[in-house]
Amino acid sequence: MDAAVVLPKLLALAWLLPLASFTLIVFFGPRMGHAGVRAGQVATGAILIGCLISLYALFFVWLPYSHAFETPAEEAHAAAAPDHPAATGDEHADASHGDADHADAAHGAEGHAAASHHAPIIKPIAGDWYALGEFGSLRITIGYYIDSLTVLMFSMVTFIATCIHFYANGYMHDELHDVVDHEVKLANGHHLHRPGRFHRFFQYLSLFCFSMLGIVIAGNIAMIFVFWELVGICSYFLIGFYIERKSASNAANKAFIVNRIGDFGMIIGLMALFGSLGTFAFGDLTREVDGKEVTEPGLFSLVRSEANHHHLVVPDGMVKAAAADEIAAGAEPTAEKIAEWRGETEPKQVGRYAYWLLVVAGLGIFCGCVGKSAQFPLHVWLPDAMEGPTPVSALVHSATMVAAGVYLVGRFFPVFVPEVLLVIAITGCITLFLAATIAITATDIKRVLAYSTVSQLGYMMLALGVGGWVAGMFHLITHAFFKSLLFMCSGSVIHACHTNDMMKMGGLRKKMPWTAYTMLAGCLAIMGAGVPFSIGLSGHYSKDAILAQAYSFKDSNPSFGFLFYVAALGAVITAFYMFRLWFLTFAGEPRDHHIYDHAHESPKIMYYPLVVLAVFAVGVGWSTTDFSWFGLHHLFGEFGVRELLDQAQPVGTLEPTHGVLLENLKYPSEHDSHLDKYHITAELVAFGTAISGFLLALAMYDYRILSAAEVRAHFGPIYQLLIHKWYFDEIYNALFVQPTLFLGRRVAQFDKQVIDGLIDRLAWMTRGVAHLDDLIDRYFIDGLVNLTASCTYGVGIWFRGAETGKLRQYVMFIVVATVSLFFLVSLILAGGP
Amino acid sequence: MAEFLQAYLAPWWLAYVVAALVHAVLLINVVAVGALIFIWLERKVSGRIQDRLGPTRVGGKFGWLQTLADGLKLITKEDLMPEGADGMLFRMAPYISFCASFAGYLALPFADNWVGARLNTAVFFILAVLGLEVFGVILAGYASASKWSLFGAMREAAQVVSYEVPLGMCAVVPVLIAGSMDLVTIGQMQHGWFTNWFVFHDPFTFITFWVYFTCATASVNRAPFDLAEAESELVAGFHTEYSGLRWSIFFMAEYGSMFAVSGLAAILFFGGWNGPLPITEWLGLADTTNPVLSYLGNFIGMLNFMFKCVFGVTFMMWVRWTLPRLRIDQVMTTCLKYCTPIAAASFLGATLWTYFLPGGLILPNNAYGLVREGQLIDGPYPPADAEGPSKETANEKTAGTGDLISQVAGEHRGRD
Amino acid sequence: MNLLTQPVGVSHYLIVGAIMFVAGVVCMATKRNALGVLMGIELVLNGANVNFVAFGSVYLRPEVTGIGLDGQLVALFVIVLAAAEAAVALAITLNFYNNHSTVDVDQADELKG
Amino acid sequence: MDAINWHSFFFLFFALLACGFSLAVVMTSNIVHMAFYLTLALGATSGLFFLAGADFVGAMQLLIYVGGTLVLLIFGVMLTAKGPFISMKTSAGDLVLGAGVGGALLVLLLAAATQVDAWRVSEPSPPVAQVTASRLGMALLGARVDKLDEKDPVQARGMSGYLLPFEIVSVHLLVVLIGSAYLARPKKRMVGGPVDTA
Repeated sequence: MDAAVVLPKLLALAWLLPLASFTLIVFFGPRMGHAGVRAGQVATGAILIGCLISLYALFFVWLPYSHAFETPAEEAHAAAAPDHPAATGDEHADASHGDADHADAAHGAEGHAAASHHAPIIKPIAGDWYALGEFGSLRITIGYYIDSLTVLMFSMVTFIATCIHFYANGYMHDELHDVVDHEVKLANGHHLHRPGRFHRFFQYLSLFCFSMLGIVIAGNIAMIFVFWELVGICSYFLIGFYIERKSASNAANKAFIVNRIGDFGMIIGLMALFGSLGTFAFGDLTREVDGKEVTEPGLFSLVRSEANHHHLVVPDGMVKAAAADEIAAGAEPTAEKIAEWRGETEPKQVGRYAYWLLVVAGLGIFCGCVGKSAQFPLHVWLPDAMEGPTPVSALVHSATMVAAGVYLVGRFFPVFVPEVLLVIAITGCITLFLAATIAITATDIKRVLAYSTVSQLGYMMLALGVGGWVAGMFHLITHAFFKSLLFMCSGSVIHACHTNDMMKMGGLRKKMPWTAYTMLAGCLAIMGAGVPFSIGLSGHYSKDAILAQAYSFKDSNPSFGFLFYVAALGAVITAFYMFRLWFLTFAGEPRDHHIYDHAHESPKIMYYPLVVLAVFAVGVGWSTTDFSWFGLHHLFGEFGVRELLDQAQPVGTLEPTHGVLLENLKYPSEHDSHLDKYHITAELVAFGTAISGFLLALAMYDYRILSAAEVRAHFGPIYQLLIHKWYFDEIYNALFVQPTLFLGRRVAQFDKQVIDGLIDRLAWMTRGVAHLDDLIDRYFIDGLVNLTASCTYGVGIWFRGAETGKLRQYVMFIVVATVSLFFLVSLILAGGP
Repeated sequence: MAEFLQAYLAPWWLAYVVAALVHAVLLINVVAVGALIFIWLERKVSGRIQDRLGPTRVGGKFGWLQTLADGLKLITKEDLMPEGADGMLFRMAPYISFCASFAGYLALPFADNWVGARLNTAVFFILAVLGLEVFGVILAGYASASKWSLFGAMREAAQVVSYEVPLGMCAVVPVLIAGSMDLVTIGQMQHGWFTNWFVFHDPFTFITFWVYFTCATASVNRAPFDLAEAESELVAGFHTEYSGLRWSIFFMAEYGSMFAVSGLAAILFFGGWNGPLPITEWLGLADTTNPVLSYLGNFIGMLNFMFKCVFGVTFMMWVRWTLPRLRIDQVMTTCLKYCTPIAAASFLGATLWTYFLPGGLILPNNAYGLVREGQLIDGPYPPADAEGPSKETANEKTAGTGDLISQVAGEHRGRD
Repeated sequence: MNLLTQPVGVSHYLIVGAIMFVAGVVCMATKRNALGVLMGIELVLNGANVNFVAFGSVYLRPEVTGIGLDGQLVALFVIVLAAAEAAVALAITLNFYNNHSTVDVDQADELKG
Repeated sequence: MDAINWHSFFFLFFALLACGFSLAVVMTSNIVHMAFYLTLALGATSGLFFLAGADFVGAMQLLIYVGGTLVLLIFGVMLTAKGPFISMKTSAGDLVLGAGVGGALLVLLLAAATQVDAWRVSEPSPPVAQVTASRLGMALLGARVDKLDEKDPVQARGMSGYLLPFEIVSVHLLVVLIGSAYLARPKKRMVGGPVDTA
């Protein structure tokens, strides 16, 4: 089976199944069983089948040498095989472009030995399913761009979504009958009483899964944008699921509006790319035009063209866009001229502009990711979004939707110039620190996890920003598993206690052991627990990779060393607040006996998914190389999530680069971080930070050697700062919300007084005219009509006498009429010629 | 027969009249003597079922003259008529009932071609005529000027009209298999071993038979469907006000109808005059060229047929003395909710079965296999009626629909 | 003309049909009982049926000029539809009887002009 | 003496029965007697059908018309047969008017029936016994087996049978069944006394 044929079909199927489920539930939801209980099963079934298909698709890329993404011409260029001794650095060229005429093996002399032992970076499968329209050079299509990252994300999203669907079937069972919402008080003092919305929940979940998968599989930026917005609207629906609650509807609005800000930047970025490069597609598309096969280069090939050995070079289109003045003045944009323009990187020269254009595009796209992934300064919506039901938090706000931002940064990684990457790294760094500190003081169990999410997303951004593409993506995958696990565990706790406040819990371990120990696994995973240099939980590997990457970046750019230190500090805080959460919830003595007495383990349909996810949270980071002492890699080759991500590493991004605007900015190759000098340090640091955070939490919240209250009192101002979330909401309120409201009121006043007055005057005049019209209508036209009617009436009265209503008389009429008719006819016939 | 008589009787039309009279007398004897025997039989059967002996004295052994004695008693009774009665209708009613019941025998063959009048649409005719019996009952009920009688008559009317639907549907199934409504043809088709009987043709006919029998019981107004004369509720139902001879004529009509529907069942489902084994053939009596032999064969066939009818009537008696009477709503439910759908489904099933497996359940079944092919039956059966109008007619009669379909199909092919 | 010895023709049947038809019409025109009117209708339909069958009979007219089977088919349809008509008419009558406690058609003149 | 034509004989017999009872229906004012006479008239008509060679139609007449429709009618008569409705007298004026109009119609129809010479005497085609039932059945299913040898293509095109009317009638029957059940369903009692019938 040719993967290039099979994979698009498989993934399309998995992608469209949730849409089908959504459509079904939209139309038939309320009629599906009692109160729509079958809707849950339909949605779950759809996503389960999608998951199975995705996992099956994963097998096409699972085996590192399956040649899944290689074109058929690949055999001719077997030189690119990873065991090839001549590590001359042309692997990428060969492996990714099978075009024999063009393959220029002589080029690309500078290679890097580090890459040689890795799986080949192989060409993604790109193409179109369906063209929506063609407007000149603009083709809007539903296309795909599939590499191992896509398949991996598909598997991850569908798998977690499946677990969450099962879990939600149990969690949302309250919605199966009429609900009394105790958090909503109506004007008459009663609590809100409303019908259950079970089916609607699953309808949104299905649509959400469809949208998320759409982002993952999207083959062009138009599609990305469409599904990006779909994800946004789904998140709006789901956060505002309890729409009657003021807090929930506010949170939904907040999430939506904050995302809008990010998306505005994103549109700028996408348009900058499209406007200058003239294509939406990511990958190279081959299609038939007038009987000839034409290959149109996609975005990534334009930015990192083969001719430039996949280095990031400002593409021709951007140079032409930057040189608009020169072209308008009559300069012919020939190839030599463009090369000349591109070279001029002095201030106020064309090349400089062109480079800036690339920076703007990158920053714009990143802006969207900032919104969606809740990075500083747009992180404020995510904690509020915890108003949605917990399965939503688990799916939307931990594992998938916020991951979309990170995924997009990963997808556009080839387009980002070093300066943009630096911005990304710094943003990530700030975010991870801010969020982690806020998480220390939060007492709402879901908010702790929400801030933890923001913080971990910061880690991913940091990793990507310091050039660690694989590290960032790896953390994305592992984090998805343990964070959805943590959220679902917290949901289970909330389900049992009917409160979010950790201060009212405690000692629940005895009441709900399954939840407690699966959550412990999740905490250990996010902390990065493990034995250095041997084995650990999934977070151990991904976090180590990030720290190592940051450390190697620090080595190249000492002035940005703070990135590494903040990340390490963040690791301490992470471990601290996670175990604070766990100890407060599950350990110690119960603090609220009423709640404790009523607590109970969740039903099986809720904790079975927890166990499944716990297993993955522990093991998803493993690869066969981690068990080399066991010889597994001989048996199965080298594979694991990391190896799969290695396959998908964008072409050319492994080269060390440096900034153009900031000339001191140096980016090492990602493989450098595997060097022992960075790797060992990072691993030790990670272990040390995790342990210290854990011990601190142990001391404060389990053994109570340190009193939390004392610490709080001691650091009063800082505590205030943290408990108010660094005053972000207040600042935004003062800076943006209040001025907007003020402006709005002024405009309303203007509308009411000036415009309404004008309209009133007009209406008065119209009324006068209408009055006149009315007189004519009444006396002249009505008179005519009445005359006709009275004539008709008179005739009718006259004829009425014939209708006696007597059945027998009618029979007589008929007979007499028949006889006389015959008689007349025969007379005429007899008298006629 | 008329032709035979013509040779001896001077005015030729007298021959026809005499022949008709002979036929009529023969048939009326079946009804009248049959009623005598059946009333005696019913008494004996009910006695045995209720663990007593029944009549034992009159006429020596078994009390076999009991009915005759009863009849004599009835004749001598006073003929009463209520004051408010509608005289004409009151007098007409028993005769209408009896005529309807009796007219059915006109088309009922007692053996191969031993039939009063061989009709193309005999099945239909018998059902139609038997359905008319209800008129007598209704008119009797009305004319008696009695509430009980009227109630009984209303029940009868509702019941009979309803039960004619499934009854007709069941009767159509054998007609469909035979491709003819001529009872003689239908009987001839079941010639041979008992496996050729239509009741064993396929599972659906088997079901159909039971539905037919239930509906027939209901349509001749026998227990457990005898709502019209429910003595525990309506005194005696429609014949409350009748006495003497008129009353006995109603009874004759009832037993006549029982015999007629049993006979119809016997021909439609149980091979009519054909025994379970082709004994007449083995004895060489099936040879129609020899009048004496064929007469003997037909006589044996008639005995066969009579036995089946008597068995059917006895079966109805058995049912009567076993099952309690239904309520009127239960009667209607049985008809409309059970019998009709089952009959419809069986009809459909039998249609499909006949379409896919024309030979029936037990293959090979040469008899109608040949008919299906549209060929003239000249193997096992000589042309059915040697004295019929013409050979062509016989051909056409037995050919059935299959032949016509193939004709039409051929025509269409030709046109294309 | 001796009816007993001469063969009958279509006309004879038509006369019977005409008499039945007219009897039906008169019945409809004179009976006050709704069911009587209904019976008149049945008679009218039957009179028509006699005509159809007579025209279609091969015993009366040569097959070439006769209408053959069509006569019988139309008669069949008439019979079946008459049954349907009777059912509906009876339902209407019973309804009328339920609402007005009478079957006198002269009283059903609420729609008079 | 000429030989008796049996066909004519029986025709006369049934015709007299049919006409006589039809007239009896008109004459009598007792509704139950009317129903009874109607039964006999229709039964005699079925005899006419048998005589005319239409076996199947005759049997249909007996089964459906006499056995079904009339039973239904009588049923209706019984349901509504309260004292005053059994004999409803028609006013003499109406009777005279009806007789006059009916007489006129009769004269017209008789004139029409007897004026065509070709109809007066029978020219029977050579005796061909027919299985009318299967021919009718085929015609209802859309195949006219009696006209297979029609030479004239224009005529042959018209011989397409009666499948469509058959289907329409089937559907019609179903509709009637449902409709009459609906019409005659038991009514809910009106609140506030009986309906004003005045």
